[in-house]
Amino acid sequence: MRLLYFAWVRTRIGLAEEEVSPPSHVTTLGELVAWLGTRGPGHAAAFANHSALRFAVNQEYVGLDGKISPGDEIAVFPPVTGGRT
Amino acid sequence: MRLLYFAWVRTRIGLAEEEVSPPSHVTTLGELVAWLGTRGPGHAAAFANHSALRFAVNQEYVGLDGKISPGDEIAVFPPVTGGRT
Amino acid sequence: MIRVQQDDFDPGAEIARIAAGNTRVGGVASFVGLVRDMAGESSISAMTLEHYPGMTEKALAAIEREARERWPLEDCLILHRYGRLLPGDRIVLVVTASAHREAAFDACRFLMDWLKTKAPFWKLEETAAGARWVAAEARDDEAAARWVRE
Amino acid sequence: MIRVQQDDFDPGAEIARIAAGNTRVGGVASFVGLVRDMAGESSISAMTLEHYPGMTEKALAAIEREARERWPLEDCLILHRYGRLLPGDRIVLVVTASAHREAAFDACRFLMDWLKTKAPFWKLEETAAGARWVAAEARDDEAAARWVRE
Repeated sequence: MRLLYFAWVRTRIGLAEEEVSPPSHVTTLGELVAWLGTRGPGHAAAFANHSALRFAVNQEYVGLDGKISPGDEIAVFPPVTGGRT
Repeated sequence: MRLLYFAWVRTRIGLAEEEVSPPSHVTTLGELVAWLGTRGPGHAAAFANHSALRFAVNQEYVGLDGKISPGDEIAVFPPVTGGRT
Repeated sequence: MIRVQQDDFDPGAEIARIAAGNTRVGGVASFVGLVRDMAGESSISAMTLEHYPGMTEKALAAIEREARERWPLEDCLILHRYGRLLPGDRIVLVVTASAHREAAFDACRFLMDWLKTKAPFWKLEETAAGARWVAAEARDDEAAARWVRE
Repeated sequence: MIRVQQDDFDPGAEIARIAAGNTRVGGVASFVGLVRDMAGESSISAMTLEHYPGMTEKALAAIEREARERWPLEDCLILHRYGRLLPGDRIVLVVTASAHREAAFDACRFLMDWLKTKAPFWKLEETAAGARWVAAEARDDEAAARWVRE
């Protein structure tokens, strides 16, 4: 399962992407995020507040209850910022 | 008093402008238009329907009750047509 | 700024100029009006824009002042052509620059709506059936009325 | 059409291209977003736009499809840059072409509003106090929400 991190999620974790193999009981994004939070202090900090995060599975926005599969490309990032204009 | 005609008012009268000296009892645009309508068949046709006309006195929109003076530049034209876009 | 001219214009040059050197500008909205080849069922071969020199400039300047009073614009341009134009030719350009996109969009649309009902331009369309003066459209009055403040 | 690129673009060329040879087009609305030198009280020296390659293109294409379903557009362009930009640099261009100005204006604004909340871009601002990720704005969500259909 390929994970991609963007913006401050990326800088907090210190990785732009990583390949992970979560245990088989991890079947939703919410479960994945909980599991990822145990991988280290950077991960714990990045995943502490779910409400500050957005997710995409195979490049489509998905909520925390979204199902995930081993071959998926999963992205975690803050709300998008078209910015101040 | 200088009169300017635009669009179909101009083509119907057959003049782009003319200098006129209306009688002294003509003091409003409405009175002027009534008087102008007697100047010939083209004028009569152009001024027959007041509601189809708009007026400017010294380049400012004015209604039929607007006052006029001998030195004024008075324009008569259809409603403006920014057009179909 | 307002300009009334017979010659064509370059929208890209005007858009670039309006923001040039002003880094307070966050958004530039613009609108280019073009001569279409159809009006209802009729094919248009050309269109002549008549205007009232002198009053046109005054009316456009008044519309610009109104927009600047209503929105925080860094700059604004109204450019309108007159004379005989062919399908595909540019007629009008409105450009608005502001720190924020809402002001730029609102002012740009306001300027176009008011322009259409307040600037002394009249269109003569040439069709296979002859030339005809375009009638005012209720739709344009309604669009302009949206901006009337109580 | 959508384009995601690091390089600058030429708004005038894109505006001209979108109407070229299509005399059904009566109006071209456009918006150019630029890097401002201020964000609130802070002076900005540069801004880096990070995006999600692949998903960005998908999201922009979906936004374009939505606009084309809602309005009768002759053509439409969304062009977004990424990478490090300086104050005054162009960031984004949206151009819409339609027979009528209402559709062109509405679609242009819709595209900008949805872009700001749906396209996966993140802004890192560089200020004297260091670099910081720009937070999402409730105002942008509200602007996008205007276009949600029941």
